[in-house]
Amino acid sequence: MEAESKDKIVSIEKPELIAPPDWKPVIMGILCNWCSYAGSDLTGTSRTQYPPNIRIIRVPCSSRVDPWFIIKALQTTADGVLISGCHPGDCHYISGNYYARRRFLVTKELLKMVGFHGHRVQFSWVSAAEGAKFAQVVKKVTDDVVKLGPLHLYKKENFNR
Amino acid sequence: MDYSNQIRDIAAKLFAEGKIDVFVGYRMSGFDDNQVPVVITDPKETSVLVFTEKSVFNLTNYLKADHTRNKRVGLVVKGCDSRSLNLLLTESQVKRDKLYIIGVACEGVVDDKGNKMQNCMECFIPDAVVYDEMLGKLQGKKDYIVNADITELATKGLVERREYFEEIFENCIRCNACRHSCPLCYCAKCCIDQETSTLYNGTNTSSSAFHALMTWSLHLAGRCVDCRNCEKACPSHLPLHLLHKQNEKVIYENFQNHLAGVEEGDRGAFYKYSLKDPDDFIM
Amino acid sequence: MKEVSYFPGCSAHGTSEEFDETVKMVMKTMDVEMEEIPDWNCCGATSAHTLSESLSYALPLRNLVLAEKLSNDTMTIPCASCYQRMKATKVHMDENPELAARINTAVVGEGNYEGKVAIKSMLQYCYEDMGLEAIKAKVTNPISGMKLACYYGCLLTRPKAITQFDSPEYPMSMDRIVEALGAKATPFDFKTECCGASFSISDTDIVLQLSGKILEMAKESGAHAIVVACPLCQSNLDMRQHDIEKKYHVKYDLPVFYLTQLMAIAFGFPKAKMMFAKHIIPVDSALAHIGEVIEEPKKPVKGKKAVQAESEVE
Amino acid sequence: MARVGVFVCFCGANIADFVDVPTVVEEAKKIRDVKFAIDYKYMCSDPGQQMIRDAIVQHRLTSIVVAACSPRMHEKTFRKALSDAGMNPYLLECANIREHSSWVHQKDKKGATDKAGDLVRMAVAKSIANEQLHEISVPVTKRALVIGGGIAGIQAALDIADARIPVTLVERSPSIGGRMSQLDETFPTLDCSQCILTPKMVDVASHPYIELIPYSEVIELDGYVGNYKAKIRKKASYVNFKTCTGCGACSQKCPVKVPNEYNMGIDKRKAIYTPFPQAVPNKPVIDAEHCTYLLKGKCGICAKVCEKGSIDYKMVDEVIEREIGAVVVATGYDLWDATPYEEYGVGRYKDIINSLEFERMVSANGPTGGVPVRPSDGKVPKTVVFIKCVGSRDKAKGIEFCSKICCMYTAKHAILLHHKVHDSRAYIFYMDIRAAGKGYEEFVNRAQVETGAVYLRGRVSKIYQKGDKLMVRGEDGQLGQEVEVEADLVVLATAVIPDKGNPALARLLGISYDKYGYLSEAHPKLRPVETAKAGIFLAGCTQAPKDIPETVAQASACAAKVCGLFAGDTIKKDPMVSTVSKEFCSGCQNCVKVCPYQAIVTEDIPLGHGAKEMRTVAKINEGVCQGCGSCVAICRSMAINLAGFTDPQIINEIVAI
Repeated sequence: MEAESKDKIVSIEKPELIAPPDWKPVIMGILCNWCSYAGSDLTGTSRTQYPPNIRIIRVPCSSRVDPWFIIKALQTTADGVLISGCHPGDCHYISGNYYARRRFLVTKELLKMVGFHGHRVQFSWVSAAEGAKFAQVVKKVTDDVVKLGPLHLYKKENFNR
Repeated sequence: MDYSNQIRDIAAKLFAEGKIDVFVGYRMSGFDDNQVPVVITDPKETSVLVFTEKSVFNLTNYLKADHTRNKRVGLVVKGCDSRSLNLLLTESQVKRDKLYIIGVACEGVVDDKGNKMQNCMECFIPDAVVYDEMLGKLQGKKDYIVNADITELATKGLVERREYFEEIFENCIRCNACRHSCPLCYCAKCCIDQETSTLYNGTNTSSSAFHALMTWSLHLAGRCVDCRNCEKACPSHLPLHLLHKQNEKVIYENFQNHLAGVEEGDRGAFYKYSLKDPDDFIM
Repeated sequence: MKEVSYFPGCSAHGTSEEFDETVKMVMKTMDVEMEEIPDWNCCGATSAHTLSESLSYALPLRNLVLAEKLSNDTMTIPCASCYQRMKATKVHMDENPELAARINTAVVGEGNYEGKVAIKSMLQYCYEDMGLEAIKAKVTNPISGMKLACYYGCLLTRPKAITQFDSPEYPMSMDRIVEALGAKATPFDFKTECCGASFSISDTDIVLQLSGKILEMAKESGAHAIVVACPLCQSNLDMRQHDIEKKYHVKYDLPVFYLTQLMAIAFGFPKAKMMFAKHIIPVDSALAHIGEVIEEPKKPVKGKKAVQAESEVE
Repeated sequence: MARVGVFVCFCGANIADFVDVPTVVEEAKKIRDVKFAIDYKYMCSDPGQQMIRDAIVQHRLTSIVVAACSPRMHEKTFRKALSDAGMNPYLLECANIREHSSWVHQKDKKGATDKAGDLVRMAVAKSIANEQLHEISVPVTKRALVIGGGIAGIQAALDIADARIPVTLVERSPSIGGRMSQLDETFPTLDCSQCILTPKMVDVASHPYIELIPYSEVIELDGYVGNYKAKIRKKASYVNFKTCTGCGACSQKCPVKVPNEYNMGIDKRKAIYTPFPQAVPNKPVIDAEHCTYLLKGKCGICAKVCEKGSIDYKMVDEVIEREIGAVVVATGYDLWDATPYEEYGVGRYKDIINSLEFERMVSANGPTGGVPVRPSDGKVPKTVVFIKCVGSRDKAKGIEFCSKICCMYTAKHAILLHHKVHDSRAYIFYMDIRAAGKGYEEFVNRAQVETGAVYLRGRVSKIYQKGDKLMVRGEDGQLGQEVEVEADLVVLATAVIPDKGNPALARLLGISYDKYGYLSEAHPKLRPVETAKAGIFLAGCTQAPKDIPETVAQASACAAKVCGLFAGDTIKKDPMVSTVSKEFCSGCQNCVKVCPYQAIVTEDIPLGHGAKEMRTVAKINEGVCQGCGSCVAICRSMAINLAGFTDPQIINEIVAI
């Protein structure tokens, strides 16, 4: 489905919903402290540029990410979620990312079934050395979400700030 | 499939031998030809016990209740029920030596209208996997079949699926009957009820239903045994099995054919991992 | 009674007729019914895969598809080169569905390849499916007294990923079979060295050099003769032996037998049926050793590890 | 009511050039709970920190947000500032507006400013849920356990003991000394290995702070940093060490001969034996697998000849316990079995040996009296071919990594060969010469020039026997030609692999190991001697192939780490650990299963207030917990929370913008 027409952006899941003209997507990025957060810092130190739509949250390990963080983010503020951790085998906490990987796959497939586009929730492994990769990943996720349009699914209209 | 007499005899015998304090089984509802679970503490009452293809409920749900907790319990389990029992055993919720389990080689149960239940038609473990005594002729394991509704949903478009589920979540009244009827929802205090969770916020909009049901189904992912107690309990008749069966399918296909509770000591798919787990969905 | 499909390959009807004949004798003795693939075609040999990858798979594939139409679950091939091409095609087809889809269309009309027939060289079939014990049981005329250097060549066990049989560097299956026949297999280091193969015609000098080395080492090992299971090995070692002797001023006089020829002899078939007349190097001197008693060398070659594990008491 | 202070940093031009800092401050002021917001050129500078300290007092702030660089940079600095102002340091949150905003959105000032504002909002929201945390103090048992008595273990034990910290040194074999005691001379100085090692071995035995437990193995390790409890199994030696004088009469008379491990099986030892003459302790043990008396009940000669009556056939294995604070693992290396190199005829030809066998032969105390001989006929070889990288750097047959020490010891072997057999010649097939190290390149040159060793760059493709010679056929890559060397003896520099017991030991210790079995360090560059488990350190070849000086350096580094750990009576630990709310815990014990550090145990608590019936709940040992949060995410009851990263904190961040 073509989400983006000439002058208006519509939500891919809810075509009747048209984005306001100044709409900018919000990506919630949850990064593990040891690999991906360090990698994102390296992106900064090497001044690699990427779109400014991502909001980064630091967690100790990708295994700290409870699936309902993803659900919560999609329901409240985010148009897309990116979760990033250490490459398999590199986990600072030995095996955390292996457990996380299982949860992520199931969560993503479940969200896809209930009507979210698969690009709304994306995952990556970014090591502390992969500053450039982090920039690419953010760019890809942002581009994807821009194409999908605003997310307006099960949004909580007046959640507690 | 009628094991009523055998079960009555076994229950009476267990009481007589002093092996159990409580027996959990089925009796006729009294209103119609449907059955309801019954918790028997008086040996004289064993005559009300029945077991036919109308014995639909998963009785392991009663193991978490106060009147059976820490008591010696006799109970009847079908294939699916025994799988949830397996999980309760590994999750230390019940002790094996306190249970006397009558396993049934289940031929499938029927709904109110007398039609065979969908989960029974797709059942792959009809025989009880954990038991002290077995009733009926063993049927053996069958091949895993992807749920027909899931297969059908997969053919639908994104917008269509969204509309379908939006309606489901809108119709949820957040009564939590699904949770109470689920044998594997035994938490001391459910996460949705905890103040810190910010899950519920006191509204029953589609938004909070979405959040609660999604979280619930993810807590049961890799553990749900498809007994459909939740669906039977749901006053809004929501097709809750869709969420569970979707997770089950993804887990079966990706994580070494894992099926909840089939093997002794199984904890569910999220509490172990394999180096060979799929990695291609991650950038 | 076992049944097996049989792909003779071109050489079995030409240069290595004696191989073909003796294979049939051996199979008969071992109670194996052979069913020749009807209307088989060339495997493509060395030439096809230098020209076109697709062709090199398509040619054997047709044979594989034809083989699947027979009811047997195994196909055996005497020629090492044919075996190699067939097995390589099978392995690649099974592992690479994309290739399978592409090549399958090339043999359209014959049916679709399903991958249900196992492919084994004659050596592998004798070793794995017949079994040493069964072979031993059929021996009526043991060829004891013969010392034989077993030569496998490049293709029977290599590359390991394709053949999935025996050791790629120091195989022992043929040695075990000739020992089951009563002969003695000599420790022969050059059992998988290249004989020069298809350079036989285009650059004979290379063949003389490489095959010469093999003959030299076989002689050194004390062998009376060489045993092979490949028509091209046989022709290079046998046919070029005089040239080699002339070039390097040596005398080897090492007949080159097919494994099945020796099996047939041990099974009691008359020599006259072995088509020994087709051999360039006369075989009689080697066969004359049958019945001799071999003196065991004083120090048997033994693995160092084996010695270490033992302890002794004074 | 929360009173948050926000401090936005210019970072000179680093932030200010690309983010409109005053706008960020204005945005911050609009947040409900923010009572104070200000910007400054360098927040991390002393005046900047003073601003924070002043504002805390002046505005009675309850939490602080510093919007500046990455928390990985200055979190500690600002925490200290909070601490100085009398505030709990963990009430600080950092908004990373430099690495995550100004530096990566240099062409989009509005986007960068918006993002910085959002990051501040998120940090403020999180800080509201921050709790006061306190560093965890863990008491320490000041005793170190060293596993392995090779040069690494010896050095670590001596260095720790010299700091007057008691050490328990556990060695699997009857004597300490390890691989180094098997070597003849060492590169690049060619000093005698025994001469430099044996004094250290004696020091270990006589050191008042070292408890040497030979012929024993660690079988269990419980506890956490500073408070480990180790179980050590002392194998039965059947010899009473207290009365034994080490006279050796028993070994002389023992009739059973067994291949001698110390000499790589080249000669035989007895069933009752000391591994080598300089062994420490110099007491014999009976090898129960081969002793006729222990196997069949007949013989008993050693007991008869022992004047002291020290032989005790009834001795059994004994398990002893030690309370320790830290562990140094130094289990050393082994050589790879080259059998997969079938084209070399490994296993078929006696005259193909590995480098340690050669080392024993040329060693003065070796089985051949220091002269290399051919195992097949005992003749002295004149032409010796050395093949390097057998197994190393070979994905197809061996292992991918470079074994590091082979280039050097092969050069040494060439020199030693020349010293022992003057009219010999060494041919060395190599892939590369890796001689990085002080005096190493010169040493290789010396081997080439002085001894006339022929270095051939290329792989050996085949070895075959011709007469009593081994024909080594390989490639001389520099000439682009095939070469054949007629060799008397072939020495394979087989790959260095870790001890095969490493995976089991790693599981027992709760540390990780790589696919080859090498134990994994915590960080390849910055924490090369620590493991991911606090209080367990690695020395020597158990971590990766190393030569002797590197091994000794790492062992001393381990000692420094152990001494540092034991410097105080307690160990300070980050308070970011998980805690269980018992009332919510349902006791499913999934957290016990997923915890990578075995930090979670179970405890029984009353079912209800005053109830007699008990239920089981999880309990986290905060000394062991490393704060990964795996247990938090898998806890369905939400009974576990991770300090510093609680659910309310993270949810607050998510919903803040």
